[in-house]
Amino acid sequence: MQYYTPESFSEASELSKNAEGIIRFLAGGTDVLVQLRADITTPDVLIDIKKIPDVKKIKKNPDGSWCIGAAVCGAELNEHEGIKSDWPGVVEAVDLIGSTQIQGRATLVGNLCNGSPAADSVPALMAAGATATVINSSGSREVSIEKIPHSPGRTTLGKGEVVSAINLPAHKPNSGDAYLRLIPRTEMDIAVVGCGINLTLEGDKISEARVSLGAVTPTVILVDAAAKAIIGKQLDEQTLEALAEAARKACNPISDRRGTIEYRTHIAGVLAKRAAKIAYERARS
Amino acid sequence: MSNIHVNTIVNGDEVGFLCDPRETLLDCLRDKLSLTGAKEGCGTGDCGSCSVKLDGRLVCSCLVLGAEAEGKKIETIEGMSRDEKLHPLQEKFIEHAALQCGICTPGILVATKALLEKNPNPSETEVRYWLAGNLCRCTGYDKIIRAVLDTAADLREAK
Amino acid sequence: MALDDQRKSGFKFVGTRPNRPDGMDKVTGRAKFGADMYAPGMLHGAILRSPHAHAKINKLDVSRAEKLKGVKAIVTRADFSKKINFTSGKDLETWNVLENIMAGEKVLYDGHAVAAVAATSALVARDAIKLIEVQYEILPHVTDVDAAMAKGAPIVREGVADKSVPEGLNSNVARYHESGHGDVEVGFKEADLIVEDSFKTEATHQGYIEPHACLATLGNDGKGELWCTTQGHFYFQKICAALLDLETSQLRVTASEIGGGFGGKTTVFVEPVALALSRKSNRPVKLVMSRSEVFRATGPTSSTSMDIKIGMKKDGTITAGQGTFRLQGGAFPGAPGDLTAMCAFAPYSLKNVHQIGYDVLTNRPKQAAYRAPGSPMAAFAVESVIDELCKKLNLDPIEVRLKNASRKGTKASFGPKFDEIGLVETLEAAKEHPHYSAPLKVGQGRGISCGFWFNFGGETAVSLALSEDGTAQISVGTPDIGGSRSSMALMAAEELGIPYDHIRCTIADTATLGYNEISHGSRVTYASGLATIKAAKDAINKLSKRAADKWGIPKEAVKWEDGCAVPSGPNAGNFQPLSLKDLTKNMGKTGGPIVGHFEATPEGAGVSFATHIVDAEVDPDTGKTKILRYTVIQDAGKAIHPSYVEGQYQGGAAQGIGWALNEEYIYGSDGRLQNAGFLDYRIPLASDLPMIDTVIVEVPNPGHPYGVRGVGETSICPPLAAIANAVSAAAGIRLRELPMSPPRIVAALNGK
Amino acid sequence: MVQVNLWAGLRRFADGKDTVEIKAQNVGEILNALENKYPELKEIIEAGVSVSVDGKIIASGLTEPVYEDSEVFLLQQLKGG
Repeated sequence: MQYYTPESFSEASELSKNAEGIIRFLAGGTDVLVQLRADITTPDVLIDIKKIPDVKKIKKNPDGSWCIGAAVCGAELNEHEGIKSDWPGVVEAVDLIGSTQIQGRATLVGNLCNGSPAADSVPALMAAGATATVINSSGSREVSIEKIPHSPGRTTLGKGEVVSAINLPAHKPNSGDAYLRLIPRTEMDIAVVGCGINLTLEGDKISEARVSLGAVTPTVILVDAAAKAIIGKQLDEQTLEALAEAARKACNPISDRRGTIEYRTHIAGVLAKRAAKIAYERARS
Repeated sequence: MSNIHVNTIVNGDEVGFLCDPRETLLDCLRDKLSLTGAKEGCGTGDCGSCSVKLDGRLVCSCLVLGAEAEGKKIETIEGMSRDEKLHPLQEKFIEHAALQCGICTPGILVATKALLEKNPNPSETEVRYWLAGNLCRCTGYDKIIRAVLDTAADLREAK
Repeated sequence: MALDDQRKSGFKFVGTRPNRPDGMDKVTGRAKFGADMYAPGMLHGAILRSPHAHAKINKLDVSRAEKLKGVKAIVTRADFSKKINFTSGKDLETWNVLENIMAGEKVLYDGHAVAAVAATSALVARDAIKLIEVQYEILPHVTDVDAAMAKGAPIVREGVADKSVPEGLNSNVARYHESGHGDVEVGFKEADLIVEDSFKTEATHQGYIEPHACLATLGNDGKGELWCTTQGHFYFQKICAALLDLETSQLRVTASEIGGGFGGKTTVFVEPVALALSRKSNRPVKLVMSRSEVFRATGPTSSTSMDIKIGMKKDGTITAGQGTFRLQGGAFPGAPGDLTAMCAFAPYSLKNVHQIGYDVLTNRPKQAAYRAPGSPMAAFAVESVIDELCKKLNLDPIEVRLKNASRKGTKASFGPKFDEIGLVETLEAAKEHPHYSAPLKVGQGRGISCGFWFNFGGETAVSLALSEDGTAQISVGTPDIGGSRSSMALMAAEELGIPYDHIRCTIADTATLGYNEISHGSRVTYASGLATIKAAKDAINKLSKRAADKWGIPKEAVKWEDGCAVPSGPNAGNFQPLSLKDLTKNMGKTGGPIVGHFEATPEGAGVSFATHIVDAEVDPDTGKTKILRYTVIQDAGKAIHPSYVEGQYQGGAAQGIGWALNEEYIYGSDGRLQNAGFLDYRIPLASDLPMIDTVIVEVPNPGHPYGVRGVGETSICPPLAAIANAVSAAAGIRLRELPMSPPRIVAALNGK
Repeated sequence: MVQVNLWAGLRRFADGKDTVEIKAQNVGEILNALENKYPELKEIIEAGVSVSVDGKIIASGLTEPVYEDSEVFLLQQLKGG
């Protein structure tokens, strides 16, 4: 294994473009190192991006949107009052990843690029309408989060492409987001199901909504039908049931050591309802 | 690839070592610097017994590469008491019988020290969630939580 | 019959809570555990393990691995004793251990060791095992106990069944146990209500945080040194010597600090392999398991399938109890089906009781002891049925248990009459405890359960040497898992009459003491404690002799009081008391060093009982259970160091909570373990648990000088049932399968 | 003579009896006598058994005394965790 510490993203991109074999970028390392130690994946080339300037920065743009550097760890997000108040659902989702120790390392970009269908922050980012800044040899572009996951453990990023930051849109008035996941214990588990919801109100009716689900399909997905089920409605019992129904319909899970098909499908509905209530309350306050 | 030369500061001392790029910080602390207080219980960041502070952040040293330590400041259990006197947490853990086998103890002490530095007045629930990544199989956590809360109260009073 | 000189009161040190002697080392990171030892020129080992549940090894080629730079030795089964043959009877177990640490012709489970490498670094060793080529011929496998007993099941190994197994069972049944008394059919006829039900529990792992680790040095002169994490280094010495054709006395084994065992470190896994690698490379070899190796290849518990039938009268009298307990113990005999059967009904005084236990082979790792092996599962099944009977007959669960409770003189379900026991006292304490009458909210439920364990004595040797300055050092041979050095020092202080701090207790290596049985069966505070007391008395005897000589009076005229030799009465003469220090100061000149000894096999461990109360809340939408409140009430006989007794109670309860709710071995249809890590093998976290309250009941054990009963194991017997009863009350359905994970609870609720 | 109680699973090796009368003064003599009287029990006893004498469970010791009126049970070998 070769270990590199490039000083710019273009250098990182060049390194990965020209490298042979298995290439991994190292940010927080909480997935890369686990896979290395467990002999699941031993990269031939490991590119540590943490020496690149500004990778640890959280920046608020003049329009109120946010840019989160690729190496910002969970604890740093959780300590950031501004982003927490704009996007509480996203920050809570990040905070759910692993322990205090993992929070000292794990990053949004890593969680996204690991390609796990059960990644906690990804449904929240998708619901929030976030984008990733992707850098390759021809420059940089913004890609919506829902375009990044490809299949379990794989992303749509090509060789020589590296994510430098995550961008969250400006917080709209009368809107709120939430993320919930189900795990058997209180902490430390991988989501059996995850659900992110972001909604905007006009009066007490929902005018805009984005609903996403994790761990119930091969990648995290945005569920348009679930959003439609609540748009134009108040969040009454009937609407919640319709939301749950739409969420369950979108499920195509597997049975494994973390949950059965029936259980995951059932829980998707339960979490969609609970997350919607939290997001709704946040939008009202 | 050949070994990487790493210079770092551990518990205030400048140290250097050579490591394979695949070796973790935990491997390096234990095998190259003879600091065996951090333990490998899982190697996957699930048990917390290798907890150390890296530039002020609590991390699992099994999920950090040795090479990443270049130019960093690392604090381990060996640096918790710098002179004859134990850290109040160490004293209280002994007094409360908050350890049985003791394998998780260094990690839990490093983690709880980090907690009290950040939050001098944690609730029982806050202590429990802060320590969710530090597995203990012997105690049922009861006496550990009591020792931490008791230390926190003493430290607040001393201020 | 109580020991003539049993002491019940007036303790000065016993019952206090001093700091443990190893505390400083353990809070500073200085304590040396299995993986913390290094030797000059040391190599690192790694073990290649089977990915298959059951397969024949057709070819094993290590030549490519041998050529890798830095590889110094490779061992396979051929490098172990050839004198150990597959046979029946008591020699079979040695063969089983050998076959388990290194496969012979077949691999029998996912994780079974096939070959091992020693190399100049851990990374090189791990790289090297990937270069070993193994050709497997895959065989049909079975991992479920009921499937393994069914007709046509794949047979794990022919010829394992011992004489106890009746005709007509397939070859996976290795042992059979049947016991009881009275006539259960008559008893069932007397019942007003009979409940009959079936239960299953999954295998759980002891889950000690420290993986198995050792550092071995062995030359071709047959002399060796082994440093390892173990519950019993004397047993490790004996078995390693046998597996490597060494003379036992030529191998010195030193026990490291042990990072948890719970029964799982009572047997060898990596130690003989490291010794074989060391002999072949002529260098010290360190071998440390990874966490996934611990899960795949070391001892989980048995999984079980159980049928229970209990009859009860309207007034709560149990008229008959019957149980069938099928335990799989992996690919080797040894599952404690017999102990499960014997413990099942032990808390109750029954006129009619009948129990059957099976020990069944499957393609899983060889089960190892785990805290009261077999008993928690039995309690889960039996106490669930009793709970159901109480509910249906509208009876208070504690009153019913009190009505039927075993007492002194009760004929136990496993045969003999009980001596002094404390079950009734734990039930009375439970009834009086504020927890039992605290109000519950909607969606919450309360469960109670009793539990029983035998406890154990075993070979024990202790020596207690006095120093010239009047201090004492105790050498014991039982590794300290939970603070036992502290208890030993307290008992010695009590006898000698010198302060606790003046005594140091050390776990001696195998060259220092006679054979000591493993630290298991909750035996340490009982047996090593008894041995420490007797060794101290032996030393006092010798001290008294020195005083008598000095005073010129017979030894019988000297008694030991408060740390001093004094004349036994006015007739003995008028002499100033001589303190221990006065007598040791010149001991070299008055007859030489003074050392007290005890070497024997104490028999009289004294069984123990517990009653647990637990409140649980179930989220009916998600099936998640929260433990709200937990109280452990257990008979300790006499608590030497109450903090560490409480620690055992709390630890056992916590492990029981994990077993009940989330811990399980999950096998795929390919026979591979799906959750070999702490991520998906879910042991309780700090955030999962409430404080665990404890009540120490003390009904002295007649077989110990101070009345000590072992406390380590009984605490894990009641939780599975107590939690199942609480969950059933909260959710309104009976849970019959462990763990009661959220998907299982939701499925049960949907099937309501 | 000492009355020795067998567990039910052993009856078929002892002519269907669940108690056996044996002349013995200690645990070892009981086990020897049982093996001599019922050779089929040998394998079971050799694999390891415990004995209870008047409610006291003797896990392994052969020298523990027994008396004419002692209550004696043969038990499966005990072990722990």
